[in-house]
Amino acid sequence: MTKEKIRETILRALGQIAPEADLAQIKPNLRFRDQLDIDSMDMLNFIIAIHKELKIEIPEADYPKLLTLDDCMEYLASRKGPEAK
Amino acid sequence: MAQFVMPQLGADMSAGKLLRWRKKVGDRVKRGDIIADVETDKADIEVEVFNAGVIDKILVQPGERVPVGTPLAIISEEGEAEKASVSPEALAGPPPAAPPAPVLPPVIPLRTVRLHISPAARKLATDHGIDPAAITGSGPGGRITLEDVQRAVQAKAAQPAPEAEVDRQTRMRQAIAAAMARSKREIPHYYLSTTIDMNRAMAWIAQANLKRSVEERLVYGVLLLKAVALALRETPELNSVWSDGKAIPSADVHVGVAISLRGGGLVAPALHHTDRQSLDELMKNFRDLVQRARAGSLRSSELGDPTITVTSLGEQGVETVFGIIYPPQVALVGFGKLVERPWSFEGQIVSRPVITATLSADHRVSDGHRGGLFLAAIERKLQAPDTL
Amino acid sequence: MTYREAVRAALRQALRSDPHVFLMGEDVGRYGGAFAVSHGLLEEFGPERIRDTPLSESTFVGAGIGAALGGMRPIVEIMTVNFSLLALDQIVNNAATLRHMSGGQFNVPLVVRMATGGGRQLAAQHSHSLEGWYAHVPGIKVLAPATVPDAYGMLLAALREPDPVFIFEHATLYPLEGELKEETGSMDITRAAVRRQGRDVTLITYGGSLGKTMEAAGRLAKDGVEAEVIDLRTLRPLDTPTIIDSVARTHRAVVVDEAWRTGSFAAEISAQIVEKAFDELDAPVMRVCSEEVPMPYAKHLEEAALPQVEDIVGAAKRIVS
Amino acid sequence: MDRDHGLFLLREMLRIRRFEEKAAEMYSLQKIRGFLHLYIGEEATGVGAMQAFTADDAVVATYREHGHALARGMPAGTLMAEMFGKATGCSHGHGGSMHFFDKSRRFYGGYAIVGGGLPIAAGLALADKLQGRPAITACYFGDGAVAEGEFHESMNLAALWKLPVVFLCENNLYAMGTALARHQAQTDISLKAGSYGVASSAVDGMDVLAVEAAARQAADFVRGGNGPYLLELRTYRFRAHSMADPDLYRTKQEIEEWKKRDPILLFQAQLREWKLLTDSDAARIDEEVSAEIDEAVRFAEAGPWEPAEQLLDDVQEQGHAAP
Repeated sequence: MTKEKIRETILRALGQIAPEADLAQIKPNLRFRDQLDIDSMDMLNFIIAIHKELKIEIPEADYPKLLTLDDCMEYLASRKGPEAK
Repeated sequence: MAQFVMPQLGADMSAGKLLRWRKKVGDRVKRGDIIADVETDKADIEVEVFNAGVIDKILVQPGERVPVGTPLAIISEEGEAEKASVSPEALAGPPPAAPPAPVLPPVIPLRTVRLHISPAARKLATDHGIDPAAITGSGPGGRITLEDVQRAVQAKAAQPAPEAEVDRQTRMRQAIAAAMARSKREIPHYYLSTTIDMNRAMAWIAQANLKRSVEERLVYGVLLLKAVALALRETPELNSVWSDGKAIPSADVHVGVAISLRGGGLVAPALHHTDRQSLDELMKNFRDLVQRARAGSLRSSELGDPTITVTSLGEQGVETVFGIIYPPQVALVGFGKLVERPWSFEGQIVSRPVITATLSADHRVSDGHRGGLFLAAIERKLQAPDTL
Repeated sequence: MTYREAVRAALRQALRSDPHVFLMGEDVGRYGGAFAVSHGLLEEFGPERIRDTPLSESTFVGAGIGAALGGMRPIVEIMTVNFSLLALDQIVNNAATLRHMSGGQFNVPLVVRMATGGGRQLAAQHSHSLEGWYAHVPGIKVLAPATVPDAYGMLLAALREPDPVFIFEHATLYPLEGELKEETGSMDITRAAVRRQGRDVTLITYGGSLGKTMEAAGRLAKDGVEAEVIDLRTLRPLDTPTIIDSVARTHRAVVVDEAWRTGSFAAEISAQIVEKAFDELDAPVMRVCSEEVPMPYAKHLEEAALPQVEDIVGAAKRIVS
Repeated sequence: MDRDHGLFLLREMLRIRRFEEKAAEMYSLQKIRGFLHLYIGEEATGVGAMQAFTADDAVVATYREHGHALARGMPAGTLMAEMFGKATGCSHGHGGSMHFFDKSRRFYGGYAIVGGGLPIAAGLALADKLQGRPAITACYFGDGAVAEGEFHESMNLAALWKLPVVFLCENNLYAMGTALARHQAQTDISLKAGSYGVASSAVDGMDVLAVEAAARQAADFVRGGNGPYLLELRTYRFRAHSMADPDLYRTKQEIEEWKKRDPILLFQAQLREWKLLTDSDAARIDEEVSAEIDEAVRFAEAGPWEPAEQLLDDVQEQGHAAP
């Protein structure tokens, strides 16, 4: 899976929980919560969406690794393994 | 060949019971002969035959009750061959339909809260896109009258025409303003607060979530909701609606959950029968409710009938909430941020996750003593998370 | 001219212009009518056309039906509405049904007049207002003229109807004075009349309660409440559009009816408003009716039982905020 | 005795008998619904009395009026169609068995409230009298009606105003299931007329010639301007009151006794005795009558239903009626 694919997946999931947000403006190193006015329930829905799209289990302990776009990319790339270049 | 059918013997007869045959197979009958006795709801009646011939076949035996029109016997006409080619069924046509099984009416749950508004006022408000809940009624018993809505229409007209989105937000702001102003004007609030050790609850949830897939995992918020719902059973007066000068206890517990909307504003839709849902159901419904609230697709019943409201502002970092009751409810529970604090436990100072729960309650309906018992019950429930 | 004289003038007019018209009833001839309505008619038209009947309400109403079937134009007077109950079989089972039951072959051009209502200390067998019962029955028309011109013109109109018409004359109206213009003739009996215009509340009434209702409207005006007053005139067929039009403007309605409240014609009006103008209502429809008691004799008790001006004012004020 | 008239009377009675038998059959098959009251046994009263009235006279009947309607000349087909509920029925299917009407024959209808037709007959007679017409009114009713106030009121009013009505009381001895002696202290109905100043007599209602003669006498009296006349026709119904009646209130033996005086059999025997009826006459009449009744059923069967959209059309005159 390419980095681009992962990025698309993340943005699509964000779009579902915050449909009014301008995703092009998202800064990769800032927390979603601070940019998009989302709360823990939204975050939960975001993680569930990622889980469904990429078919990976995300343990609760790993939730803190999914707070920014950069963190997400890194975490998911590691989880999806060698395909990600 | 002719059929002899169960005759209609009165305007209200739908079926009859054959009591006895006066004739047997092979007997010759003529028009007007009494052929059988039939019992109706009213009486036993001798029935006559309208065809001449020989009784070929008897289709219904004494003691049987059959609908009017059912063939009882076949009579072959004089000289007719005995071996009739037409079956009795073909002659009879389709049998009369059996009476339908009784259908039980669906059970329709009662709505516990209803806006007091005249039909004309409701229509005018709808025509002008005004939320009637945001209007204070001046009529008898607080009924919103046409005049009240006309005033609201004028007030709205006086404002510059806003963009659609701004309009929605303005309306919501107005609704919140009206409800909160009314609450502060009419309801004598009292406030209680307690800090709850969440150690066991959080440990239980972490354990429980280990076995759960992503979609099934619980958040501690549902434990708080369930604890509140169960505690209400012990102090039902807090689960009431104020109407016409008195509190009317609600039969069901529908906890309203305050949900802030992106871009501002607030709704508090109900999680129906909160006390009767399992944690898993509650989690699923809670998540669904938040999503739908933010998508603007709530059902009117969810908005109309909460019996108490729970608000949690912990995400914003506050520790204690002093809430305003949403009329006609009589209580509101607030939760602050889950924080690590030094805690005395069995004589030791330890670090524990704790949360501050507050109660805002209507003093017309309950007193501080009962409110205190209610908060204590919430705490007790949270210390036994496996029983929630 | 009085209401009584207006009815008499209409009878005289009808008897003069149509040889098929005749009047029959108890004491309509030599006595001159229990309420003196037919006074003098026997002398002018003779006993064949002004017929005193035995006290056989069922049979002289039935004979009226038969005579109507046979080509005559009978007017039957029943002394009071309470007595008309003896003729209910003929009215409900025959007069109202014959056109339909015969597949449209026969019609019954019959006019029946009777006195109705209380207020004269005649107690529990002469004072009730049962016209609402008659208005329940399809196949007949029910009129309740409340003014001198209506007493005249509605009777003449009734005599042009091909089907049975029942006219209820509130007995307190007979001495009522009013003006009958020279040109008054047969008039429209399908429309209610707006007797006073107003914007705050609609008062709906008919017959003997019109006077009280007008007085109540006057008092309300002094307190700044502008009431519209509708005189129904005809209970069946009911002019619903006039009622609905008014309620759509005032958003409030009070029905004033001297009959008992339960199962009353006032209930029918109220239901019509709720069915057809629900979204126009800004307050519940109120009813001012008689108390649920047989009419008492003593004056103060009878007054307490009947709707009074204060009751109408009170009901209107309760719903006008 | 004129042969043609004799055969006519026989045929008229037989028409009623066969019509009623067919009606019972159609009822058992649910082609006819509601109430059905049969006239079998009483044919001589309907047919005999009707001979005294002209086409200009008016007729008022009861809910057991099939015989009156047939004797008045109403076509059997329109009567059967009425009971089938068809638009081609004599009352467009609005009335059914109990409410036959025919304006063209001055047949003012079957009335199903016992005694309800008497005041109307008085009114019809009053209308004829006031308009100076020579017509009179025939008013059929049963022994049950004698207990109603309207009987007494109407006797009085008709006598008081000298109204041209022949009151024809078909006394079949039972008001539904209540025997005459169980509801009347004075069981001689013709005697009641005396107290109202109404002329009266009674006649054997199983003898069609006697009924005809008595009715002609009564009608002549009334036509003479002498006021009303009450003729009591003593008869018996062979069938139960209605199709739902188990006939518990009278004995089989009583019914069998009366059946020996079947008006049709009695009259046939008399005609044969007078050599006015041959076997071939009897067979021919029976055949013709049966064919007429079969044709009536075909007519009823073929008739259309009145469209339900016309439900309210005959409540009041259109244009005058508001809903």
